[in-house]
Amino acid sequence: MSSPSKALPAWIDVGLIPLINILLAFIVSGIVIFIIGEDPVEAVKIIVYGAFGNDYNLGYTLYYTTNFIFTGLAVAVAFHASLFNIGGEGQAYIGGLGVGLLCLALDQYFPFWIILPLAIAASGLFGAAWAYIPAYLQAYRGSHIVITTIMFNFIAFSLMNYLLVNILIEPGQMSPESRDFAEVAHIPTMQQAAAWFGIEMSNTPLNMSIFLALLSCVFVWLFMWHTRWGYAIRMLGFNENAANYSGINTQRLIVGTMCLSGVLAGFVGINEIMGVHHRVLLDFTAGAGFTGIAVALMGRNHPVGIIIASLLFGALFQGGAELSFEIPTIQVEMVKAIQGLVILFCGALAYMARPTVERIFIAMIANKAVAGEQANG
Amino acid sequence: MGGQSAPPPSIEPAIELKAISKSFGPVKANQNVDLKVLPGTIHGIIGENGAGKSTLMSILYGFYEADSGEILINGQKRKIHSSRDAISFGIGMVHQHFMLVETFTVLENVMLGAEGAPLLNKSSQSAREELLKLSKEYSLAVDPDAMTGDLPVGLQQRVEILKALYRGAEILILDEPTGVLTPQETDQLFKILDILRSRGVSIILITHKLQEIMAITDRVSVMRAGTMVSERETAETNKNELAELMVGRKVLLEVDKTDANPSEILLEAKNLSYSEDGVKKLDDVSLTLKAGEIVGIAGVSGNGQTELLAALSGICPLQTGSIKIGSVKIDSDNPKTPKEFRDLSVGHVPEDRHRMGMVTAFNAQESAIMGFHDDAAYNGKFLMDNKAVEQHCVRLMKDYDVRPEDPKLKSANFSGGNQQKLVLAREMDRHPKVLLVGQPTRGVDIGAIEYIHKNLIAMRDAGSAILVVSVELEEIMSLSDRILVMFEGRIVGEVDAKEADARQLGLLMGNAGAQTEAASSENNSNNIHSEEIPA
Amino acid sequence: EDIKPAVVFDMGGKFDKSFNEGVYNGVEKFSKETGIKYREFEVTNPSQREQAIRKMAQRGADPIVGVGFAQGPAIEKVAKEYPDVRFTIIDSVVDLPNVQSVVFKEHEGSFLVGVLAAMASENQKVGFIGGMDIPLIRKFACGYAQGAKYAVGSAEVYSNMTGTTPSAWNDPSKGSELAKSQFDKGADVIFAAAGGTGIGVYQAAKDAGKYAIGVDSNQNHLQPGTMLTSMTKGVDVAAYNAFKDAMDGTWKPGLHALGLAENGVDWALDDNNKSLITDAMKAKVKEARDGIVSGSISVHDFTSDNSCPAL
Amino acid sequence: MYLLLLSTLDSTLRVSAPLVLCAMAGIFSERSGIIDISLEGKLLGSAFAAAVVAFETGSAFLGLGAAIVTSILMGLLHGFACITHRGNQVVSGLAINILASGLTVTLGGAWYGKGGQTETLSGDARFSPITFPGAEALVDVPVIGPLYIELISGHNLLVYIAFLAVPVTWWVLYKTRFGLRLRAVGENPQAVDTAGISVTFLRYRSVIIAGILCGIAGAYLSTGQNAAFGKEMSAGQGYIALAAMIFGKWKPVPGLLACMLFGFLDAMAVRLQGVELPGIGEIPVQFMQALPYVLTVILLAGFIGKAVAPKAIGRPYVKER
Ligand SMILES: Nc1ncnc2c1ncn2[C@@H]1O[C@H](COP(=O)(O)OP(=O)(O)OP(=O)(O)O)[C@@H](O)[C@H]1O
Ligand SMILES: Nc1ncnc2c1ncn2[C@@H]1O[C@H](COP(=O)(O)OP(=O)(O)OP(=O)(O)O)[C@@H](O)[C@H]1O
Ligand SMILES: [Mg+2]
Ligand SMILES: [Mg+2]
Repeated sequence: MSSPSKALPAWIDVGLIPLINILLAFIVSGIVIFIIGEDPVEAVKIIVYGAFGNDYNLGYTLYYTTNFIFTGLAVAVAFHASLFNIGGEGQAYIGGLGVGLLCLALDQYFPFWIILPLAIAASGLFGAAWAYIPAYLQAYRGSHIVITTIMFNFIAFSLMNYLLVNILIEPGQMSPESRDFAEVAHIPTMQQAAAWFGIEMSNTPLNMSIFLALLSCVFVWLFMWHTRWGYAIRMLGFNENAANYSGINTQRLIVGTMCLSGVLAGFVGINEIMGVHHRVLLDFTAGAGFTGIAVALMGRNHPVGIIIASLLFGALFQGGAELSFEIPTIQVEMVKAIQGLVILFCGALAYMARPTVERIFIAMIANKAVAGEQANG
Repeated sequence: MGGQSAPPPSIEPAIELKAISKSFGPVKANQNVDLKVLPGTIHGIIGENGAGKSTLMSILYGFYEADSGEILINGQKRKIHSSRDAISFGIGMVHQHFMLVETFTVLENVMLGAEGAPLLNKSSQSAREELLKLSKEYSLAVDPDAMTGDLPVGLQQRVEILKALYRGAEILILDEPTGVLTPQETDQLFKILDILRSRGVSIILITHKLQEIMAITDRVSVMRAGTMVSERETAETNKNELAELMVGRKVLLEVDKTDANPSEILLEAKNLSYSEDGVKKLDDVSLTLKAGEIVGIAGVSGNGQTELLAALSGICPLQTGSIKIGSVKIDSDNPKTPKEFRDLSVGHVPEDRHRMGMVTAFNAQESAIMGFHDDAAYNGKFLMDNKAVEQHCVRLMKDYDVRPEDPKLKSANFSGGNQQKLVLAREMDRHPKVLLVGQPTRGVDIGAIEYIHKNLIAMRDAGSAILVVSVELEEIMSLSDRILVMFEGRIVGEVDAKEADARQLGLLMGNAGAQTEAASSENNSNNIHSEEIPA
Repeated sequence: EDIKPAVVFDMGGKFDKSFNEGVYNGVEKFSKETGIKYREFEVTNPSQREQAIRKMAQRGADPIVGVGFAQGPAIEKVAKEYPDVRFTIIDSVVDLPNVQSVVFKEHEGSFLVGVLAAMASENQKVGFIGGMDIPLIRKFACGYAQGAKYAVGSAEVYSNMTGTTPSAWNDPSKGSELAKSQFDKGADVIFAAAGGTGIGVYQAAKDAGKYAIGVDSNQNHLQPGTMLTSMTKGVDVAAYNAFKDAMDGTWKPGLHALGLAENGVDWALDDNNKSLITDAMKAKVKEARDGIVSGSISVHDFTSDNSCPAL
Repeated sequence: MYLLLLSTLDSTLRVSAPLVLCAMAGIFSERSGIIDISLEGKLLGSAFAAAVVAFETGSAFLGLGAAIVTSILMGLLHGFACITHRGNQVVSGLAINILASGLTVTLGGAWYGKGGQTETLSGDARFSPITFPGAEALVDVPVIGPLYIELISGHNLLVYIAFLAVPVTWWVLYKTRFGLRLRAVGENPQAVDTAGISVTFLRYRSVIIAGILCGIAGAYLSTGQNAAFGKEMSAGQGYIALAAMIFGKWKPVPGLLACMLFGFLDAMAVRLQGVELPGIGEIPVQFMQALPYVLTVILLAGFIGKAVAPKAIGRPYVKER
């Protein structure tokens, strides 16, 4: 063991170091909480219990997780083609519009099993449509996708605002919201689904959409690493010249990849509109599209990583809400700051602890070796 | 040149490396390497790809830090933590992969890090003067205001040398400097090195070309697998001995081939022209490739070879002219994609393996199916058959001696020679009717060169038409049956390989009499146009 | 009676310079007076509304005040699950036996400040700046325009909306630009119903030496001297009363529509603006008020038919 | 009509001033290879610091100083994560934005009890408009008079600093040694390293400069354009500045023009709200609000060529490959 090995055992890299990072984040947050005169240990307990403590809390955590998986996958897919899709928010918003329009149009006439696949298609299609224009402009006109997707987020908000206030609003209503969908256009909640199997569960927004999210993960994994299209996307992302050389139509691929990204973001609409709210409303995305960027990057653009990162963010959202509920002096903004710290330590400073851990690890191994030699000698 | 008698050993070495070791993770790139370079001499270092030459030089230049060992400069023990330290000790280095900012002008690149004053105005003025002076002194003409990225590699390398000269280096390290140069340029570089040597500059030269070692160095060290295996006085050794020391076995230095017997025409290009941003890159190029022959394209890099390969492989769409492959005619009205070219049995080994030939972030098996990833052999209905891909890659690695034989290893982690073999394997394994090969052996050690040449000839003998583009005149001459010379996008001459000699080709490449430097600078269309040179 | 009151603020938070803040002021006042602590929660995304309200109910809170029209559906759902808990919803109507719905006739209050604006205007041009184009804000705008035209027949009313994203309610810079653009068109009194964005409007008025009108609570103190008045909406009183009545046992479910007659909406007069309000203005606004209360002036409510004849 | 144009342009200057500062900040950071999504957070954080210090000390200049220091510290945090620890630059930027948005309101709430809103500034605690000499005299001169009074004169100091930042940025970038190295390190850090220059130190200096510029922009928001800090008052301007910077191809002057274009479209959209078009009638307000974004997309697609980012952007510099 003379050479300092750069390769640490996997359990350290994917287990111990992230754990240290979370711990660091909580220590710093704890200091802040301590300063305002609350008990940091108590606060952490509340966050953890609030996120995972019982089926009710877990339900909310997983409900957020569902959204983040969708948007995280959306960002990741685009990233593999080295496209930075900041437009997840707008695509999710418009995806929800698609679901809403479809449900409003069909919920009087068709049963659930017809509406559901159509709604999934609608959410994807609308999300893809919203990604299509920036993608087209990037591929054929060289417009930078970061700008166009930022712009399309704003345009999505304006469009939705217009439609809700002027067209979709239920007459005589104060809220700019559509009418409620009929029961047939509701995705069963996890509570209902569990009841089919005789399991009792709390009522939370968690619904069957989470399976769509998990399916999407499997799909993205298969697609990116086990199909020729995914192969082409990754090649395009790594090296555009090589993609050209390989006979890939890069322009079409850019458009295709962004559309797939839009489809995934659009699925947020399924979870939110058909799964939870059962009507079209303002701001239902609540920043999930932006959170997806952090989720994708922290999950290293891999579905497994994205599931883990989504769970972390879901837990932060839910546990954070519980924290501000249980300890009134900790306001939502304080929770937000804690979320920022966790992202900082677990995401941006993810490699900070590594050299130290590495040193300790190597020293330990060296000690063992010395000890072994002494024992032998 | 060369052969300058070495100073007596009592003189303090300009550089002395003692027991240098450096590991990258499990890889021991350098192990207890010793090296002495006497002042005012040129010291050659040779070794296979991955032997550790660049690593050693990077340590000397402060780019990496050695795990252990000592560096003495002019007898003084020195710690070199960064390139800054190295520069302050008078060391200059021309890196194997150029350290140039492509969006900068030549002047800016030369100045970078040696600007003098905080404001550019003054310093760029004096730098410009200094640069012009240096250019004159060493006949290294280059336009200080040219955008570096637009320059052909040969000129980019001049910039690298000028950078080192500008800093007044006392010790100059050149890592494979001649890989991209024409014989004329190489001669010129060696003239410069000669002048520098006579001024007392100590030079370390890394190269894979043994004739260069023989031509210019005073001493030569041989590295193998991270260690220094032997050292020779250049005058007292020969190419064959060096090759053997390097590879550890006998190497055939000459290409061994029979006469070609070309048969039917497989590819015919007529009047190809191509311009980009108003600059004519290809100018009315016509050529034919016949089954069973190797056609070589000689020329200073940047004279349209890249575009020719791109046009013949479908990467850049045809603007004017046509290509006929078998019975299929391709022109701007009937364009074909690179994929369709491949389907017409055209294989293509690009000039730059990192830019185009492979994806360094892919593992070997992924790089091994580039361009063929749509093939039914690797795909199910939806999913890719990764097992089949892996088996394919393993077979390629076996058949073409790619080492290490690990299909999961990242492409970037193969040495240049093995990367090249992998790309060649991918393209040759399909037995294309037409094979386009750009720079088949750039940066590749002699063992691998031997292997690659053997395979190309075997393919020719099996009835393929092969087009080889290389800046390596020797390679072109020994490999080809017919040689075309390109200059400024045109084919300016055709020579039978058996009758070709380096001087004559060199003249053609520089467009008969026109100075090479003039030739490589853009837009000098009032040169003498010699369409046909009498043999 | 021992009560465990709770309040759930909506997105925008309890310091939104708008109705959430009004509710906050009301419940704070209650808490100070009685020493009774209340539970609170600020929702940050739509699905938390139901979660928070239910959680309050689970923890035995009673009464529970929900703020804003967006909480209507959530209250409706949870109120059914907890029929013994008393709920008060502000700005929306939920028809359940354990829900008290408090709505305001914002158009009436806006009418009065419209009257004042038109009379204070030298150019007979007045402006309105809303946060987002939603029915509630249009209701403000429409009442305001009617008031302005009632006072000065030839008055022109400019109306602008800030944006369509959530930041439309927190964008003072944009508010200030909108105000300046209306000043450029000749407006010299601007009524802002735009949450935190309004702060920028008031500042711009101050900087330009023009008048601005506050909203929801009495904001006259923010820029004394250039705040012409504020259109107060008694959310603070409503929230206060919800708690107080529950404590006293006088809490009643059902619809409470608070207009001028009920003192639910009004215009603010205090030391900060008394020098700006002339007697003629006072008289005219009193006339309008009396007319509305008596029914002789009917102020069109935008939300009744989603249209505004005056704008 | 002329006056309307003037007022639109006037508004353009005010609106684009913080964008320009942030865009120049972005240029410094990104030309050195560090993606700077944290413009938004720095803007917000420094606006808060400026408002607090200006209120407590009564001096706008001390507020400005505090804003700059705060913003630099945030930049250093970004640098610590991305340069020293090779963290993901986008994640770090997002984290800083979220942190800023949470901390400003938390601290503001703790100190002033108004949920992040700070006390209103007046007098010297605020940067007030500067009237240029001769403005009075030109009042009656047609065309030039209004132009001078409305457009040129009468802005606060920070607006002038913002527009001065552009030539200064240009000068630093293209006319100084530091600028040369900075541009080089964003393209090819290895070349810089082998030229004997520290990549790390160079990048740190760039994020510090970005911090200074963002700090000025933040101070402008809370002590110039407005007279207090309000929660989330940056309202996405950092992202718009980022877009403008890319629009301007990471170059100062095109960046300036892009910011002014945004500002102009915004000012125009504000003035077009509620305008009736003959034949069509009143355009929905949402359409007008989306107009700047729609036009930007159209302009981008129609006239602006491909923007090529600095080559090494987003990639932490690792010597040993
Ligand atoms: N950055 C690096 N990271 C990890 N390993 C490296 C790195 N650079 C070099 N190595 C290891 O060091 C060995 C020596 O590499 P080096 O680049 O010095 O070879 P070389 O002799 O210059 O080869 P070539 O002739 O191809 O230029 C390699 O075989 C490799 O295993
Ligand atoms: N990240 C890495 N990890 C391990 N080994 C590496 C790594 N990068 C490079 N190497 C090794 O370094 C050696 C030299 O690599 P390098 O890319 O310099 O080859 P090269 O022959 O110089 O290539 P070329 O000249 O064609 O660019 C190779 O043997 C390769 O296996
Ligand atoms: Mg090398
Ligand atoms: Mg090499």
